[in-house]
Amino acid sequence: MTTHPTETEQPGFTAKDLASDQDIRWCPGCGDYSILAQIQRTLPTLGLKKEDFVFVSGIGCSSRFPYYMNTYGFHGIHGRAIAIASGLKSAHPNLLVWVVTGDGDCLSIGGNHFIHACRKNFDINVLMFNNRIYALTKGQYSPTSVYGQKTRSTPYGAIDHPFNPVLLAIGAECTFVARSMDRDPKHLQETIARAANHHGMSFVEIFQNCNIFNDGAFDLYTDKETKPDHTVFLEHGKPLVFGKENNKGIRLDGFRPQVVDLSEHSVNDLLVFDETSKELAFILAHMNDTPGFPMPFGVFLSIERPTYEDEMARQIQAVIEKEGKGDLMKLLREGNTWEIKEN
Amino acid sequence: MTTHPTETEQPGFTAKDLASDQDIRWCPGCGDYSILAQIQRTLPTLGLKKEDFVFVSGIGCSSRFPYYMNTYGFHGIHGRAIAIASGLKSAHPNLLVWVVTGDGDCLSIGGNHFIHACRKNFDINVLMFNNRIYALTKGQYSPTSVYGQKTRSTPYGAIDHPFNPVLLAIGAECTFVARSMDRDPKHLQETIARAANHHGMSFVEIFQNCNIFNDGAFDLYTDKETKPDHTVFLEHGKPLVFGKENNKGIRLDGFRPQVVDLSEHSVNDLLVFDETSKELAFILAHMNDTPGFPMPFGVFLSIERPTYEDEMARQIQAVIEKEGKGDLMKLLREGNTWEIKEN
Amino acid sequence: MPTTIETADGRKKKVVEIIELHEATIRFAGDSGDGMQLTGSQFTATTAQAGNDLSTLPDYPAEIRAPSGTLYGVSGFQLHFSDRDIHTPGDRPDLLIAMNPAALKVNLKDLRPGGYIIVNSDAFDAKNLRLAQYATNPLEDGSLKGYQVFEVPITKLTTAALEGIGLSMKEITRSKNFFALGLCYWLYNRSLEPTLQWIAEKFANKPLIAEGNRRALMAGYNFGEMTEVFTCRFNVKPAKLPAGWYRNVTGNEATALGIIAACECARLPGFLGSYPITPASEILHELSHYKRFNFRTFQAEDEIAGICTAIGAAYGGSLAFTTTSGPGMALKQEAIGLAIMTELPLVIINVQRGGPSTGLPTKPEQADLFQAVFGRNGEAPLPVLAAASPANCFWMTIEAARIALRFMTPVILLTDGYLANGSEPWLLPDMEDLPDISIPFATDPSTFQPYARNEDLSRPWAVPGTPGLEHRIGGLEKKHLAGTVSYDPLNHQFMCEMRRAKVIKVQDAIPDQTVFGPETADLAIVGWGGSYGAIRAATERLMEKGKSVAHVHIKYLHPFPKNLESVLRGYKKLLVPEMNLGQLSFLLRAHFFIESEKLSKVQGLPFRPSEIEEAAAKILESM
Amino acid sequence: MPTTIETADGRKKKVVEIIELHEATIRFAGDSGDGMQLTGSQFTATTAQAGNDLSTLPDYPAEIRAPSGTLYGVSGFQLHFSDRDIHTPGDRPDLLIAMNPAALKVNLKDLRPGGYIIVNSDAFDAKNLRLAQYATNPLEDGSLKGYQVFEVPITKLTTAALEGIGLSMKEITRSKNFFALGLCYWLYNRSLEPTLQWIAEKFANKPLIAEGNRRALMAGYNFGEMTEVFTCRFNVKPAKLPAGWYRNVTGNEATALGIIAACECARLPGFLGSYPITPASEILHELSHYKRFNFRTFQAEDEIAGICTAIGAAYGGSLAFTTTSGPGMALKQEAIGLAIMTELPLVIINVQRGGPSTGLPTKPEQADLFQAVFGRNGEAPLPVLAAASPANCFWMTIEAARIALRFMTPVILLTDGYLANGSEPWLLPDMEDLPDISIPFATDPSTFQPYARNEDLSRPWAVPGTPGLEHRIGGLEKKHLAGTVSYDPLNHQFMCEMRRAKVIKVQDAIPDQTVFGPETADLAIVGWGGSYGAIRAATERLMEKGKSVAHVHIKYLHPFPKNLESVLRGYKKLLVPEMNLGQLSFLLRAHFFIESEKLSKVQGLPFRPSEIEEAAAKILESM
Ligand SMILES: Cc1ncc(C[n+]2csc(CCOP(=O)(O)OP(=O)(O)O)c2C)c(N)n1
Ligand SMILES: Cc1ncc(C[n+]2csc(CCOP(=O)(O)OP(=O)(O)O)c2C)c(N)n1
Ligand code: SF4
Ligand code: SF4
Ligand SMILES: [Mg+2]
Ligand SMILES: [Mg+2]
Repeated sequence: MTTHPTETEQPGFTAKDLASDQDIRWCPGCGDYSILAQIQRTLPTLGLKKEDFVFVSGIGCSSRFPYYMNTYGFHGIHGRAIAIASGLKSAHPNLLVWVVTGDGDCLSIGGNHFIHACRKNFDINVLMFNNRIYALTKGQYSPTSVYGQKTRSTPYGAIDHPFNPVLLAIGAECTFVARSMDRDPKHLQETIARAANHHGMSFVEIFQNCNIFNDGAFDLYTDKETKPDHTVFLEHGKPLVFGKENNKGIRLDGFRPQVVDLSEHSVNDLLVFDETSKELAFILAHMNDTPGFPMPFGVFLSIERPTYEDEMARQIQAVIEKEGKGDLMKLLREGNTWEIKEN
Repeated sequence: MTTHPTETEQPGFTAKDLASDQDIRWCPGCGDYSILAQIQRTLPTLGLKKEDFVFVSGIGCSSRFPYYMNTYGFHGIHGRAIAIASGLKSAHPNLLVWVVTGDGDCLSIGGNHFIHACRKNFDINVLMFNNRIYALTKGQYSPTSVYGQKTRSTPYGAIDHPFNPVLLAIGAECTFVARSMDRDPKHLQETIARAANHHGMSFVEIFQNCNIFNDGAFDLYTDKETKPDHTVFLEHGKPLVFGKENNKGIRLDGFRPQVVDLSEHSVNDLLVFDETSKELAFILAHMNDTPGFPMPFGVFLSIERPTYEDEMARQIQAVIEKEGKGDLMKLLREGNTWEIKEN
Repeated sequence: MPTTIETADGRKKKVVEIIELHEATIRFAGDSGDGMQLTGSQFTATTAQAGNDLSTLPDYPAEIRAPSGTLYGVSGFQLHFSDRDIHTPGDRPDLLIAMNPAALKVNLKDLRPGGYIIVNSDAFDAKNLRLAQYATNPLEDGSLKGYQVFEVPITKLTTAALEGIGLSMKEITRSKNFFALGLCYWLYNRSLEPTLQWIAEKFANKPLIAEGNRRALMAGYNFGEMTEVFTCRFNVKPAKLPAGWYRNVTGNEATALGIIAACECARLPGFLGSYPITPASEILHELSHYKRFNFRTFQAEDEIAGICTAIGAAYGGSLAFTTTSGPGMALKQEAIGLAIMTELPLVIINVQRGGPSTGLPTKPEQADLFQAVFGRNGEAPLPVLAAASPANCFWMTIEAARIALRFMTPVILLTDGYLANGSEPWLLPDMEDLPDISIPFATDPSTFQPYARNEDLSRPWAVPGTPGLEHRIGGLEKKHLAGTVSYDPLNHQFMCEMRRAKVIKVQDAIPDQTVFGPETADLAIVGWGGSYGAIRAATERLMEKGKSVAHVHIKYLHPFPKNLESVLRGYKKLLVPEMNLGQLSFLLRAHFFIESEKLSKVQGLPFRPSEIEEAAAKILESM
Repeated sequence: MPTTIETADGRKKKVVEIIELHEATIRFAGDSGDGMQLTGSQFTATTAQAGNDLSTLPDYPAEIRAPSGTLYGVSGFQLHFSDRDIHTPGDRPDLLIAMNPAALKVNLKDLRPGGYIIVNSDAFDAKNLRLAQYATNPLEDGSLKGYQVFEVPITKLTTAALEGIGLSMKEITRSKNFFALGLCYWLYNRSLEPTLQWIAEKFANKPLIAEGNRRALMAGYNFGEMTEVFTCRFNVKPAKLPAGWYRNVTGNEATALGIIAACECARLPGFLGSYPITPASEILHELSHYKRFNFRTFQAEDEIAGICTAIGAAYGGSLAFTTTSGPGMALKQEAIGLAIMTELPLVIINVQRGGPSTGLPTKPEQADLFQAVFGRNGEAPLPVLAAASPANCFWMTIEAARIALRFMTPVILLTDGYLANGSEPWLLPDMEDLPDISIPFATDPSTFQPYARNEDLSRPWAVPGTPGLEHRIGGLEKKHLAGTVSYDPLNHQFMCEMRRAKVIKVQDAIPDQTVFGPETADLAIVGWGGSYGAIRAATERLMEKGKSVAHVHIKYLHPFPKNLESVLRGYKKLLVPEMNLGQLSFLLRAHFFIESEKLSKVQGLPFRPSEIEEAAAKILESM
């Protein structure tokens, strides 16, 4: 989201103003609460007007999100949030359009709208709460559920190879791709702010614990004990260091990443992250398919490409400049017309 | 497609036997004719039975394909060919299921089924005739139309960033991804045979000239004059050489490809292609986004992963072995039952 | 009139009157976390084994885990049992068990005047009262006058009973539903045995939990036995049900079992392509357990893929199904048209819920009849069936499959959220009760024509892999016999009429419309789907009162049974209760020129028999 | 009776009788590559400027470019013109121009007995005869007896005329349609001027081609003038049409123009979310040219995205549209439900084509009426309108937008492939002829309630970006006034009834049903949509014959106009011709208990007036 006509110095609202009067009906302990809180904390810092924010969602636990925000909100139908948001943004480019969606809503039934929005590059921010389960419908496996996962629809274990949402977004040519998690409020706030400031579609995969139907799915990355060794945080221009004692790093052997021990290697050997490289984003996005590699978080990719609504407006502007503003009566009389006289 | 129960030494049919009794109704000069011919030539060489082939399609000029094949055929509805084929293959794994689809059918309305089939890895062969246009509906732009393309629905030029179908397939984790063209019969035959022999989903993007609505879209790659300098053919284990005099090559600088002049560089410096590397496939797939790079053809990626229908059958088998074959009367009487006596 | 007597060993023992009842309706209500569904289903199982006829209805909150104590977090389970044949989960409960103030608040309005209320008085603290939006404590402010209220400190009593056995406080509190259950067993004179056995099996690996639950159950029972709180107990004798083996089934379970049974009856491998949606998901869940039947469940990426994979499977020779609810049904309509044009057998099951749009997703409604009959482009007829009760879902599923196969056509079966989650005892069929619904595949190349028709106007089913039958099908208009693409104007008209004729021909293959009650009378109450039970109960009550009334329940909604019109003409007036704004009533007008009184209830709640009874009585009075 | 006279300069000149006609119908037919659509539209333009009333119908093959000479590659264009008000492209052509044997074969059956045939005799070679599946040459085997056949070696004559001007043989042959056109101009006594001017403009940059076409045109005209082949010429005088400026429009053009006009009338930016589909795509094409009107066209990835983007745009304060045809309509239904629940203004245009499924994709049908009225989950009512003629599409589009805005509701407008591609002269409106359909946005936080209602039962439209009106909408049931989510049973019933009441209230905002002809009569022919012209023509013919008959054409199909029932009751019998199996007739039965005779034509072809006339005459006779 870029500089905006209604941008002001003092937004005049706080996180508290963003709470709606609706009781929040997520399960106690649900990761969604933290995400809501981080978003409510981040928005007032952006310097934009409250009435310009619109939260559009599909259907799912996550998609109840708009009800809890005292902004404009549209709780759509399952899978179609991005399509609704795309139309809204195309028609009304001044709005600050956010999509809140789930792994099922976004990647299962909504997969087509997702990949097309990626390539068309609307300036919308898509926050996908990934709990690797269909929660609202009480626990079926989702396109991000892991192989073998036992759920209500896979009592003998899921046999699908899951999507890697970051990989899919990159393959669909999204211009901003990031990953964060419910349990790291600071990182999540930063990532949301980055997404908001990106001019073009931002896709943020947010690991979210569903403590009812898929509890602990991300413990490896969120538990104090295991987090340091199993996560790596991507920062533009910085070498990839991780581990409990910051003792490990990632270097590239050609195009293949390797985990190295910093007691044996210098930091200078490490891969210095560049968020403008599609190749690097791709290489790191599925690095953790291989055992021993950490899960990357942060902004994988951030590149510039004209947004769809800008192009649309530009084209309209150019035509009006060239052909003049449309005149309905002239339009009706275009081409072959003839007059019949009073007789 | 892997060894098959009905495989025989003598398939007992020829290309001619594959022609159906329907008049072919593509426009004279359409690239679809060549593709039809290459497929009819290739199938008899696979050593499989004619009655086991099924061609499933959606809607589009390309999707008329099944009518012209004297095999089982299902002309589905727009965008749903892959879903129909997935169900058919899941339920009847012995069949040799082919999907013929267009850039609109597969990537626009059918995009969701496409990406899910990629990850689920059904053993089906998806041949996407890419003419970068909606031809059957008389010339609207498609998700692969180039930026700025003037079509009936974009009289002022398309403003979309198109999909790179190979990239999308890789991002969706397809196990076999290739590109060929209507005007290179030999390469097309080879590619089709490779796809057929791959166990898992094969995706082949076939550049196809629509001489009515998008004539010459691929001339750069098909014209004798320009082809050598603008194409590079990927072959597993071979260095990437191209150019009119085989005088150019591609090498990697880290993860970034470079075009080099072979008068200055040795072939040994060149990138040796490895079709089992996702990273390499990704790097090469969008290499030609940068001016000066050739368009790659051939098999970008060929890796092994269990197919969906095999997993499905395996799971059923395992359950039957463990629990015994199902007994309906027992099933009905599972759980809490009670008897009411004659009274 | 309880009195105490001294027992031989000197202890005091209550003497309590046992009141014989024909039927009883009780509702367990509490927080989502209070285990009310479990309590209800245990009471159900015990009651079923005691030989009563019964009917149940769970009522979940829309939220997965609503914050505890809130009004929208209340979970309920209603059970109606009787010594006679019954049809609904009961009009208004006689007894309400309310585990907290919110449960009381939400459910009180349904209780019959003078009904019993057992509350967990421990839960009526300031916080819970506030969450339940009670300004004053209803136990104290006199607002429960008119009911018989029993305040039982269930939490404290459970805690006391389980003290010291080594469970955490949280675990102990969790057991309090067993206390309530035990108390109810005492009150309705039921045996503890089935539940004790269930606890032993269920918690075999968690002996401490098992012991806790056992003690809580006993404590509840003994509380009834020992204290002087209750003035009487109730007894409902076994019903005179047909002899045989029974189980309790919900509609969704019965549908899933019907699908497996249909595959057996058709001697075909089965396939389900589906996308989860409330309240249809359980059918997918159930079926995903039945791999030993070589049944393939495919959870698709969306509803469109759900039906398209099923169409692919049908083309490949499987007996294919797709299950969904309203919004998903809308998404499937284009593909249903393809199944109609390709004339492939397919069963589409729509477990209706409250609409339009997302509507009331967890609540039942019957508003998809129009969508089922009319909701596609072009002239696209297909048979539409509806199940009438939870167990009937089993039979109607087999019926749908039978018609789909015999007529090579997609068939829509409508159930709803009320049937799906409600349960009733089901007299289990034996193998010989099940029909043979198999049909032959085409195999003979010398006679094969893809769109030739048999006497049912049905075309042959030629499965890929069959040598010599290679042919092409698809969504373009098909030439009669040859099945090739045809743009011929007269062929199109012929085929449109043929497809319609084929569906109308289903009339020859379905049973005549039956009637409950007299064939001519002042009034017939005409229904379809899940309101069967309420209508039947209302009809019986009216009959008992000597009214001239009958019940006509339509299970075949398109085409209607051949004799339906003449059946309906047997009555002076018709009353059509529907959980919509009058869809069946509209169809009856259009088809038969028959006027009927509408009784529309679109509240996300099933009909109560009394609502129907009243509406009928009013009509009868005005005649 | 042609004779030749000698002119002053000694040349021979024909004297040819000129026959005055009231009307004429001609059909140009040839290979897809023969340019028949161009020929037809040129004749149309010239005829329009000559002041005739007219109606046209193109008939394309389903294939883009079918192999030349084949039967399925034949392309046709029919034109009916008259000195009176006419309504259809004509029953049966008086003249057929057949550029090859296939064109003759395909079209002959439609020609009126004794009609004229002009054939390009050069094209009747062995190969073309075989491709057209003629065993013998129809020009020689006597099979054309009963017609007046003129064999003209059009190819040779064109070649001769263009020789030496520097065009390739291929280019020369391409001009032969201009020869045919010139000949027809001569035959119908039309001026060459308009076409000469068009050629000059169109080929301004290709002077050689322009010259070739000009010469071919002149050669054709002169051929008529000079040879003795033709025995007479025809003249059709100008019609007495209302004064004003006219243009010719197809239904799709008129729809696109109506969309632009509606946006102007509403003073709102316009948005179209659409996915291409035959025969609706041209609306998208047209609108994508109108960027100077700040109109946004969005070609979506599928129909669902098409409507969902439109819903998003409507939410954002645009006047939003989505266009499609049958199968695409089916896909949009779930989202239509969302628009109903969120009560956003939206116009959904379904250009109907032959179904079910892919059906006959390039042919018209009227079989989506059920789908429009009933095709969604839940109780999901919305207004349904249908356009009656190509130019009427303009007005009905504005009507649909007007109702959508005033009632904050999605509205379905039905047109069909026949209207979409057919054309008629259109008396162009002036700005003051257009209605003001604008409505105010909500802006006042002190009074705003998202689901408050005005006297039309319509809710306020509050566009994001408006300070202080932040609120949430969505597909779950909404609480009356507040618009928050509500699971309250009685609120649901209230809202379901409210949504229905709102749609019925549209009756107050639409014109009463009008009648052509007497208000009471023996028979009314009742129609809807594109069969308007055929019904009107049939009615006029019957009236001329003194029959007691009227035409009732329904443009508002849901809700029906308030007075429709009483209008219909004015007639002893009703005949309902429909290009489906009786959908309107079904609705009339259900709504009004009125029986009607069905006349069903599902052949991918529009009605001929004579078909309706015959059916009506039969009924009248039997009375
Ligand atoms: C058309 C349609 N199909 C299916 C559903 C049922 N449904 C609602 S939410 C959901 C999945 C939710 O999963 P996800 O998007 O991951 O959200 P979560 O609940 O996990 O946050 C499904 C299948 C629906 N509401 N509409
Ligand atoms: C549901 C639906 N939407 C739209 C259409 C119209 N339609 C048919 S084919 C097609 C696009 C074809 O493009 P492509 O797949 O690239 O095939 P091509 O004709 O170029 O071979 C469209 C939009 C349809 N038949 N069904
Ligand atoms: S079910 Fe899971 S995702 Fe949904 S609210 Fe509860 S914890 Fe959160
Ligand atoms: S329109 Fe194009 S793609 Fe279609 S048949 Fe003709 S040349 Fe081929
Ligand atoms: Mg989820
Ligand atoms: Mg294409």
